[in-house]
This record gives sequence, C-alpha cells and structure tokens, in this order.
Amino acid sequence: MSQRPDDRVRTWITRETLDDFARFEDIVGEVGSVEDGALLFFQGRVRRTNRGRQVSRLTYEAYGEMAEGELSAICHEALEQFDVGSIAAAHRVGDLALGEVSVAIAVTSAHRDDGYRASRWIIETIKVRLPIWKHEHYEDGESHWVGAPTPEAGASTGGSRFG
Amino acid sequence: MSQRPDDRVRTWITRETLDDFARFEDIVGEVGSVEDGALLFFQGRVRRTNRGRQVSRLTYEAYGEMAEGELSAICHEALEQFDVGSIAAAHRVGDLALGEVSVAIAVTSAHRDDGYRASRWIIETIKVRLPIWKHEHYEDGESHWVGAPTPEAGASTGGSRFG
Amino acid sequence: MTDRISVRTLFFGVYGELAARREGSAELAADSTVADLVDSLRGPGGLDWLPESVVVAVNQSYAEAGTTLSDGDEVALIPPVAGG
Amino acid sequence: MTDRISVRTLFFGVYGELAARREGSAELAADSTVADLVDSLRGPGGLDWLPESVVVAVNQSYAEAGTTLSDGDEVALIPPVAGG
Repeated sequence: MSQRPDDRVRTWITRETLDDFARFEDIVGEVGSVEDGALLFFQGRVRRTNRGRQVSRLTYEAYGEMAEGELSAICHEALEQFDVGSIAAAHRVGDLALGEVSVAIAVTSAHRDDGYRASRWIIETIKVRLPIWKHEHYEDGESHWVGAPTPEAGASTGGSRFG
Repeated sequence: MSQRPDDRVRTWITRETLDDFARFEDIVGEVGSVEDGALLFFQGRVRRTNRGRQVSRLTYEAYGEMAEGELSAICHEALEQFDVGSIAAAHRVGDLALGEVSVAIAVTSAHRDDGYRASRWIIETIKVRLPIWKHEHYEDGESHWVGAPTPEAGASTGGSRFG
Repeated sequence: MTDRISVRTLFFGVYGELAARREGSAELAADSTVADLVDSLRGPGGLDWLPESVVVAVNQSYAEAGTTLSDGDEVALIPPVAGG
Repeated sequence: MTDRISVRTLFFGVYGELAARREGSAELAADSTVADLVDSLRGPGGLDWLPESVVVAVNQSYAEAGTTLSDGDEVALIPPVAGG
C-alpha cells in the first residue's frame, strides 16, 4: 500500500512542550509502517552552558507562517533525497527553561543508514534555513540574540560586521 | 558535579518489550544532565521485508551473560571515544512480532555531532560484537539463522562456506 | 508617471531590536527590487546597520536581491537564523 | 603423565542446530589452546562443518586461537552474530 508523501510527513511550530517522547511515539505509529526497520529520534534541548556562558533561559522567536512552510518543505525535501518512510518534526517558540526540548525530529526508514543521514540532514538544514531566532538570557542578567553581533560591537561598528 | 562513568551508562538484555519510548525518557532523565543539548534515540524494529523475503516473526537467541557484558563494554568504550554525557542501551531476546523494537539506544551529549556519531558507532559495534543471533521465520513457513549458510548450502558444502 | 507600490516590512530577532520596530511599510517605485528596498531602508537616517547581503523573504519565501517586488508584498528582513 | 583438563562447550544459533546440541564438554591435554579444541571438535565423526576461523569466547570474552584453556573453562562457539 503506497502512501502519498503528505501522509508521511508531520511538522509543526508550537508554543506547547515537546518534552514528551510518547507524543512522537504516537505520531510514528500513525505515519510509520512495518517496512521501517529503523527509527531515529533527535531532540535538541536547552543546554546550561553555551559558548562558555551560563544560560538561564531562552526565548525563540519565529516568523510563524514562513517557519511552518519551511519546516514542511525541509522534511519533504528529505523524503525526496533519502530512502525514508516517514518524518515528524517540530520546533518550539516562546520561552524555554533549561533542559526543555526546543526541536524534535523522528525519522523512520527501512534501513538505519538512511535514517541517520536524513535525521542529520534535517537538523543541519533547520539550522540554516528555518526562520527562527534564539534570544539567550544568561545567569549574569545579560541577554543576546544568537548569531547577532554583541550589543557593544553593534554600537561601535558599521553594517560590515554582518559580512 | 562530575559523575562516575558507571552512573552514566545503563544497559540490559531483556525478554520484555522495548517498544515504549517513555521508559527511555525516564532513564535519560535519570542519567542525563542539563549540560546535554542533544538526545539521539535509535530503535531497531522487526521489518516485514528482509533480503526480499517476507518475515512473519523473529526469535533472538543470546549468550546471555556475555551479551550483558559486551553491551556494557561497548557503551563504556563509546563513553571513552566520544564526548557524550550518558548512554542507555537495551536488546531484546526471545520471540518478536513484526514492528516490535529489537534494540534501543539513547545517547545524550552536549553537542549533536558527538551524539550522532556515538549512536551510530554503538549500533554498528553491536552488530559485529554482541553475541546475539537472529532466527527469521518467513511467511512461507521456512526459517533461517541470519548470517548462517542456507540449509541447502549447508548440506552440500564443507566448512569453508563460512570462510 | 511611474506607478508607486507599497510593501509591508517585517523585522525579526535582532533586527527588530535594532530597528526598534517589528513591522513597517515602504513606498517604492514600481518594478523595484529587493535590493532597492534594502537600499532605501539603509538610506540617510535609516537602518544603516543593515548589511548589504541581508537575507530577505518575500511573501514567506527566501528571495534574491534581484527579485522584483509587487504592491502588497510582505518583505521580511531575516537576521542569521538560530533554530534547533 | 600429562594432566587432562575438561572444558564446557556451548553452541549458539545455527551451530546449536547443526551440532544438534546446545552444550557439551570436552577432555583435552593440559595446555591445549582454543585451536586444539576446535580441531578436536572438527575431528572424524565430529563437527566437520565448523570453520577453521570459528569465533570463540572463553569465559564470556572473545578469545584468540592461541589462547590456552584451563580446566573448567566455558568455551562458546560463536556463529556470525546478528543482533540489532
């Protein structure tokens, strides 16, 4: 029984927790098949230490509608590029505490090599394409948009600092 | 707070189901830490089609005590080789139906690259070292020990067929 | 005379902070491109910190500097993304 | 006279099926090696299908052909593993 690609991909951007494994287990049960011998489940979590600073919490801002579209597009591209059965992927927005799951990706595949490669490709592609921004708040009270110049550098240099 | 390596590895060989994501979620919660920004969870499942034959069910036989020791050794070696925080790994033995989980591996790490590499290394090493054998039963009523010569070949050739 | 078009502009992440606004609008000559819009935003008294190579999405898809804008387009200025 | 040793033998997977037994025991000369045991098992009327390069574990650790056996050792004949 063949399935249309849309039946094999589930993606969402959400303010609700992604911490729960079981939710992905349910989705994989719905979209996976007994032809899939491998499941790869990746979670990105809020880490206490980032680039040597102690993080207290994060805020993710998204370009909501575009992020929904890009995440779906990324997963459909993965379905084209890799021999995988089904994909479920979700990304949090809003305020996250330490240890909370920010991104979760489940991939089922007949063979494990395809699953590992597709899972890795999806998270790497999310990191370069998904229009989501991370505002890190630190133990020392400061905060910083990840990927942006530091406020001090921003005040003292011109546009070329982004180059 | 540093942990002894033994606190960071959980392994077991079991006749009980490994299908439940939540059990690994609990274990990761016990042995992981907020320094771990990535979790990689791999499941191997009984696939309907293997090498072109329709599988109806599997039986895994293990050299029980040695398998326990090897699985633990493999995970401790992974802890030495990769920058990972914690590892939980389990393998089923006995009779498994289609879709059931035969092996599950959870790895937490500060950074995702270490998690993907360690997870992959563990499953590949399990496949070459763990003393567990798979007896496949097919829809057509035949059965076969995976990796062994076919019964027909076994009857007609000498020992060199294993070479 | 040349027609004018109006586009909606969105500023995300650090751009929203630096621009002190999350959205705005811009009036442009018809047939203006993404690059024309960015130039006008960076102009005197404007967002001079916007990089030449700023990433832009038009109607929620990534767009090239040479993409021609149409009246009513939604144009988002995309700082370095940091999901995951 | 040379002392004799006795070892316990285990046959897993297809080896158990081909040998028609899951375990047994073998009497060997003292200082016999893993290779000596395999040779004796493969001998006339024995398990002639056992490959020269059969994988063996002694007391639950993989062992080399030259490993010397001791009285009471548990020696497992390991067919190609297929976990995962």
